[in-house]
Amino acid sequence: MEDLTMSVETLARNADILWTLIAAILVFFMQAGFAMVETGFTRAKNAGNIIMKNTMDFAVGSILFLLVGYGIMFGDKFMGLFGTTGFIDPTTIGDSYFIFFQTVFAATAATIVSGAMAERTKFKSYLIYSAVISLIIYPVVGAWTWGGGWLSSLGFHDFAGSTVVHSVGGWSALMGAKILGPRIGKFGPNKRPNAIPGHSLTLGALGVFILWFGWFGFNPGSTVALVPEIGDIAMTTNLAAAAGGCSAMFISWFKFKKPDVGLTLNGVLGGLVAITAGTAAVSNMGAILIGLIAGFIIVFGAWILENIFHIDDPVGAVPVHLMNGVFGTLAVGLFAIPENFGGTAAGLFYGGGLSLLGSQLIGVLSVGIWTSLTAGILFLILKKTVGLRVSPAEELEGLDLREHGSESYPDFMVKG
Amino acid sequence: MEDLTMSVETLARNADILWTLIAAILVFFMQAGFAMVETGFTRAKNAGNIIMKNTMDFAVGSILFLLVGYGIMFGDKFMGLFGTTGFIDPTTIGDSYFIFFQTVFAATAATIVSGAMAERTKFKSYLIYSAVISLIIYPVVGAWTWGGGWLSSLGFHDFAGSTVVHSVGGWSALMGAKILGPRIGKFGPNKRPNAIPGHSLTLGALGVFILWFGWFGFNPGSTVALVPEIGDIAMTTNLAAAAGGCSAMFISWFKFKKPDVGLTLNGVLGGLVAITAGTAAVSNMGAILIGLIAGFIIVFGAWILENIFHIDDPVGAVPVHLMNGVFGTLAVGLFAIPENFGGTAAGLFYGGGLSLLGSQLIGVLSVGIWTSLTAGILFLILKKTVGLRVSPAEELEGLDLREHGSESYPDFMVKG
Amino acid sequence: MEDLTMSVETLARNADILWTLIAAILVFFMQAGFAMVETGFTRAKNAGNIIMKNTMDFAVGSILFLLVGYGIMFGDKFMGLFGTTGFIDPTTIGDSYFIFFQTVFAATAATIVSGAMAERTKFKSYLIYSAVISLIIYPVVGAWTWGGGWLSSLGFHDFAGSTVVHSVGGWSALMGAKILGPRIGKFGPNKRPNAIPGHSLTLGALGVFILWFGWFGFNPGSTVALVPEIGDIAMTTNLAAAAGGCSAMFISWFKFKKPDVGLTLNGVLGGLVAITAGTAAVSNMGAILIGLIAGFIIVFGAWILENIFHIDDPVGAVPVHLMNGVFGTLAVGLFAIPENFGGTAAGLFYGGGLSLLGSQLIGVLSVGIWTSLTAGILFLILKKTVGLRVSPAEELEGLDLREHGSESYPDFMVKG
Amino acid sequence: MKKLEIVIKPERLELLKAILEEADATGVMISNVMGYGNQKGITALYRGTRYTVNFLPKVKVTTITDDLKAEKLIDQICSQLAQGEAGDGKIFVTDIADVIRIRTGERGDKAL
Amino acid sequence: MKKLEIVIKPERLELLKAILEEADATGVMISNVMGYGNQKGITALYRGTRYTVNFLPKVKVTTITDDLKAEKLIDQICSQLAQGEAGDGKIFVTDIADVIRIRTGERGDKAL
Amino acid sequence: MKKLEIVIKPERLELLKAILEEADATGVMISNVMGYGNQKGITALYRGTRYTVNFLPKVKVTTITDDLKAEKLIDQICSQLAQGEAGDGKIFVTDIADVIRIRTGERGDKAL
Ligand SMILES: Nc1ncnc2c1ncn2[C@@H]1O[C@H](COP(=O)(O)OP(=O)(O)O)[C@@H](O)[C@H]1O
Ligand SMILES: Nc1ncnc2c1ncn2[C@@H]1O[C@H](COP(=O)(O)OP(=O)(O)O)[C@@H](O)[C@H]1O
Ligand SMILES: Nc1ncnc2c1ncn2[C@@H]1O[C@H](COP(=O)(O)OP(=O)(O)O)[C@@H](O)[C@H]1O
Repeated sequence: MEDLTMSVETLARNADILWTLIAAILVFFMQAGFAMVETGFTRAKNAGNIIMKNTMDFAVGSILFLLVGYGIMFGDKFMGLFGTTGFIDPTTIGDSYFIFFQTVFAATAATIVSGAMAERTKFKSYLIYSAVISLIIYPVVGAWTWGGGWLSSLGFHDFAGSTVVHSVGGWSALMGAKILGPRIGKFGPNKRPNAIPGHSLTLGALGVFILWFGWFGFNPGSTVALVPEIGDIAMTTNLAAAAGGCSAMFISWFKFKKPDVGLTLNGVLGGLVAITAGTAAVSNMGAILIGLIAGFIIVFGAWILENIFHIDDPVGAVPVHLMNGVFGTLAVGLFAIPENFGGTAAGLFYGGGLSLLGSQLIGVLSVGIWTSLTAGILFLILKKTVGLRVSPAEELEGLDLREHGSESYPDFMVKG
Repeated sequence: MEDLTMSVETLARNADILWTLIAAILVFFMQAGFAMVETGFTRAKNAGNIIMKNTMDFAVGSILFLLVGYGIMFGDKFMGLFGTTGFIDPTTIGDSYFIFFQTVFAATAATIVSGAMAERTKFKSYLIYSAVISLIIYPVVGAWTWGGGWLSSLGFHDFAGSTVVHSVGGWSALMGAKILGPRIGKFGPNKRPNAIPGHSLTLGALGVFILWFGWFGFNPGSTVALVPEIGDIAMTTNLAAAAGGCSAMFISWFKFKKPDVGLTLNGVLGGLVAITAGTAAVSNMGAILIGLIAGFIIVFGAWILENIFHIDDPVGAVPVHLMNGVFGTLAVGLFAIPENFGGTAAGLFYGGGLSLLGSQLIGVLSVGIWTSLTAGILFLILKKTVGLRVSPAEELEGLDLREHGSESYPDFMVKG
Repeated sequence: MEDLTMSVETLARNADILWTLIAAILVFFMQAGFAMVETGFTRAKNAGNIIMKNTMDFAVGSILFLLVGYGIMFGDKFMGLFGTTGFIDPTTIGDSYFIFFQTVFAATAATIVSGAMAERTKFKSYLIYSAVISLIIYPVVGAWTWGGGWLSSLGFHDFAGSTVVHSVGGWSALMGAKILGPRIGKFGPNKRPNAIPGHSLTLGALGVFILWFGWFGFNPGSTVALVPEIGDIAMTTNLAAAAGGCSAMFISWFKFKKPDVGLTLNGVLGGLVAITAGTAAVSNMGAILIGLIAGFIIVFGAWILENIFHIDDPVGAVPVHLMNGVFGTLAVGLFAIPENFGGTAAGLFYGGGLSLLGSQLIGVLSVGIWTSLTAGILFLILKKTVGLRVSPAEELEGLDLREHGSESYPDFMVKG
Repeated sequence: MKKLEIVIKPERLELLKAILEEADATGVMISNVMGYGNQKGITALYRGTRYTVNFLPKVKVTTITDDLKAEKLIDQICSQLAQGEAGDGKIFVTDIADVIRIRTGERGDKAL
Repeated sequence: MKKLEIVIKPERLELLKAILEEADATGVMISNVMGYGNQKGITALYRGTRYTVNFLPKVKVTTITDDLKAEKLIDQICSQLAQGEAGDGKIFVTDIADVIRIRTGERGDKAL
Repeated sequence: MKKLEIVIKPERLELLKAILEEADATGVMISNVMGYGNQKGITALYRGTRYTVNFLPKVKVTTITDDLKAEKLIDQICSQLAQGEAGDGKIFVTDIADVIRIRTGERGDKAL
């Protein structure tokens, strides 16, 4: 009898590990999605460079997060601010399957930036940035929240990482794109933005589908346990993505007279980012609403970024990950249903008043300040030292040839 | 002891959910496969348009199937014909994981059509079509069969959807392609077909591999429960695909003197569609035979469609999904082994006589009539109202530029 | 009580099946990865041909491994050398889920060769080769090891197949590339190698990500059971890949003054191959070290192959699969920790002396001799009979047009 | 000898090929160009930013013939390819000083 | 009539377009070429094997104009496009024997 | 000054490059064309429907040189590139009215 109990417990535990591992594998595959989206939405002459950045931030990040990041995030906390144990060999404080799961999440935060800084950033500086975000910037935010730090004690709810993962990537992307300045030719006289179309819509779309696929690990997997609610979470995830695509498409159709392919695809991603915080706490209807708003944010966010702030974000990382990361986190304060699996307080629309919304706001702000400060300082230091940007000649000829000595499509006639 | 029994039951149930959810995620990814196959096998100037159609039929379909389709399919039946409950919020009549699983199946049926109608269909009309198939056409067929309606009472066996999913998509594809007419330049004088090669065999092949991969969710996942037979089902699925590829290759080699890449890839898909109905009911040898015939159907079906019926189906959706959907369904009546997991009556070759074959035929016919009628009427209405087809000038210049104002490969020299 | 015990046992068994099947599906998807890597790293004029080879070796191999290969590998052994039962219908000696798992592994070994022999091998001869490797060459090696044959009795440890799968593919690749000779134009006067860049770095990179993704089935799935250690195995797998990418990048940067994209991507693959044997037996630190060395082997191995041996291996299959397969197998003898899941003796660095290293060496050598002999004889026979290589004219014009009558990118201007 | 450079819309290429074959043109070179003439460009959209694709894809077909055949070809093309729309295309005629067949070293008309 | 073939770096195309539009060029053909002139090629790397990309991507812009406009255009281009670096490009001038507008059959200057 | 347009098979490009470099050609433009000459096209297959790829990929190498060097080049090319097969290619020679180096505004022979 005791034996039986034990073997049932083992089985249950193994099932948790199984699901978490599968989810982690799906999240890993999002790296391929990011690589395809970012390369598809930029020019052919920089394709190899983007590929390298996406590969190397994951490779470097995987090792550094193991050695240092995981300890900062999950080690014994110093005043709820950061961990202080488990360095070098984190298996002393956590199980491998869980460390692996956390590694692929950390890598997602890191990889977001390359898109916003694409087509003009020095490879060497990008490597340094990506080391720092995996070593410190992301793990500290993780420590505050999922690591049991001060934000989690406040009741801040971010189930799968609208803030912890996506807004951290998004804030860094914003600071990077701002400090770097726009690509040559992006803004004409009077700062009128010019379109610089990406070189392969099909690869971009493939990337979006891969990300969507991986998100079914990202969100439902964040239960880190086999519970029946993974089905509900998959539903809200999918509905928000679908609604994000629909609203971005219809709004772009209305605003520009034509249904825009790029914005629609970004709308899907926006919906996914926005649902990530509340995915376990909202209803299907809530998810659809969140997705619809997310699509709206994509279209107008991208427009404002270019036309008001004159910031050049080649792949739309800021509207997708930052704006919708912030929105999604706040949306929990509006749409959360207490009896749902997420187990939060009720949101504003479900009679919970402003209290949950308040903690969400604190989370958004504190993470925003921390990330933009540290990332900003990092990029400024890089600018003064190694240099952040390639020379104009290198930029015009393409980073592939100059930074890597490689051509991505040597068999095809590629336009300048 | 009771506790233990309960926790074992919970665990077993969670394991069912886990498997079904993973299978659903794999089936979701087939959307990426369809997008790649359809874009790879059509011209570069329409790549963005195909991408949009594939993205939007899934996005729109996901929401409408939730609100209406699921209720029609699984709600309390009216005379075994269609469901009448569970609208708007189907979680009242089903679990989320199962609704999600059904959603991705519905989306598969919907997305098949875009390939057959590629390179000439108005985007707006395609959106309307895709709404209607997710709202009504597919759910009604689903109600008859998997929803427990009249066909299932007859003993009709379609394990994973050769008829329910693929032939529904296939019949709609046939009606659409017929009513739409061929692409400009497809048929020369005397209706001699011209080849209009697709713009990227590599993307097309990638799509086929993704579909094959997703099919391991489609077929084994249709157990909707964790049973040991998922292994057997994976085997028959894989063998039929492999055999389909082999036979299409050898037949094309024999017939055209060269092993044709496009037909071989379609042969794989044909094998997958054909095995889908009987995947749990046939032996490995049965699966290989079904695959071999499927490859034959691909080569000759495509030929007949073009040369006898003069129908222009750019990606071969009709031979793949319709012809092999029908064949696969009937093949159950030939190859079914009663003791297998599917739990059908025996097929003709296993001493079961013509009875199972009879019910299969009724299923094929009734679904064929329903789908081609409703889809046909829908397309005719669209033709008379919004218009089904873009103008010749738009078609010649490409749907990307005219319908979406976008270029898919702006960095490359694209031939007219 | 007995019922309960039974249902727990069933559940545990089903969970094993579930995990093994999912892992097999992931490994299946590696076929897409191979197809993309091989096509991306070769020229556009041969893209369709490479696709066909990758599709058909899997299709043909799936069927032949079922009918014959599995029996040779897992049937009752004749003197520990090869199996003699279970032909035609291996379900008599094994479960379907396990046969399927073994099938996708066999296909991996088979598919490695096409890359090394790309751009000049006759399609017909490739088909014959791929039949023979699935029928005999690979299954015999499998019989010696995983099938319980003589090598496994020696204490030879190859958890997921650095030797059994990758070096078998790698030795065949080496023999093939050697006997075939280099592509026209590969070596200039004085045998100075010329670069023949691949036609799409983005597809190549996508392939690498897909392989990395699939490897999480390949290695952790080789437990063939749901055990908690799958998490640890995923960790070592990922770390070695990451370290392989890092070291290949830094070494190429140092050696060639620029971080090379192709070598970095190959470095990732090298790390994956190298960790495969010891993935369950080494620590995280061990995995990182193995990966770092693997990256080194990639850069120098590729250089030596071209510059010293003048062998033309278009995609780097020999450094990736052969050299790192051998290294990874030997590395077990260095880094194995006895208390780990793999359950080996201790490696040299953990106080185990040279005994494990000895058995590993015997394994490497015996498999190397068997494979290079049989594959070599096979290729020589093919050369004398059907012919191994296309004519120079066919090679110059491209295998797509001449062997398949197809163009892979008809809408784009493709350079000669 | 004259060189005719015929610039047309890609979709008319098949027709032009037929004309050339019928006229027994001894050789032809086809290349893609982006053209701008009387036919206006169109506005494209990328992530909500408008840009003008003011150059439309055109096909340039070049053939070198003797002067007589050149005139006949021009007539044929004008009569068969004119649809009366902007974008029907143009023919540019240049004198050719010499032609050499590499295989044989033949020059002038014999090399055509 | 003169044919100007203007070979420049791809990134200068926008500027050249503006010059041509201002000068009221009646039509233009753009094509990609790989060029080799005073500007040296660069060394690329593939899997550790060096190779020379000694041909750099260039854009060839062809316009046919009357002789007067041709001279003006040449002046404009030289003054606005010269940066004083190797690689600024060249203009090749050829005499055009005739131009035909396919739509109408008009020939010579009228067809421009 | 003469413009040589040399049309050859892509695989012979490396050899031609060497000839041009040796002859000290001051510049070169390479572009892809689809060609049709004495060499016959081949039949391709798409999903079982045959179609003729009657245009084969060719490379067009254009170089502008003074008249003297042009003659030498033609000789060199004919002697080194002729394999005696259909498809060896052709050279088209045109007179060039003028050449301008954009960087300096130099014209004529000096601009070469
Ligand atoms: N003067 C010119 N110089 C260079 N190319 C020209 C000129 N005029 C026309 N073209 C080319 O010919 C193509 C067809 O000319 P277009 O003006 O569209 O014909 P149409 O006069 O019948 O409308 C243009 O797209 C352009 O590429
Ligand atoms: N003699 C020539 N024949 C053919 N093309 C030439 C010649 N000279 C220059 N070109 C083309 O013009 C381009 C620009 O010439 P380049 O020599 O770079 O300009 P610059 O003399 O200002 O440095 C070259 O890349 C080449 O394609
Ligand atoms: N009269 C011509 N006008 C235009 N292009 C031509 C002409 N003759 C040959 N060419 C071009 O030159 C290429 C090589 O000519 P080809 O006839 O194959 O050479 P050969 O005469 O040695 O067989 C052809 O593919 C074609 O593109």
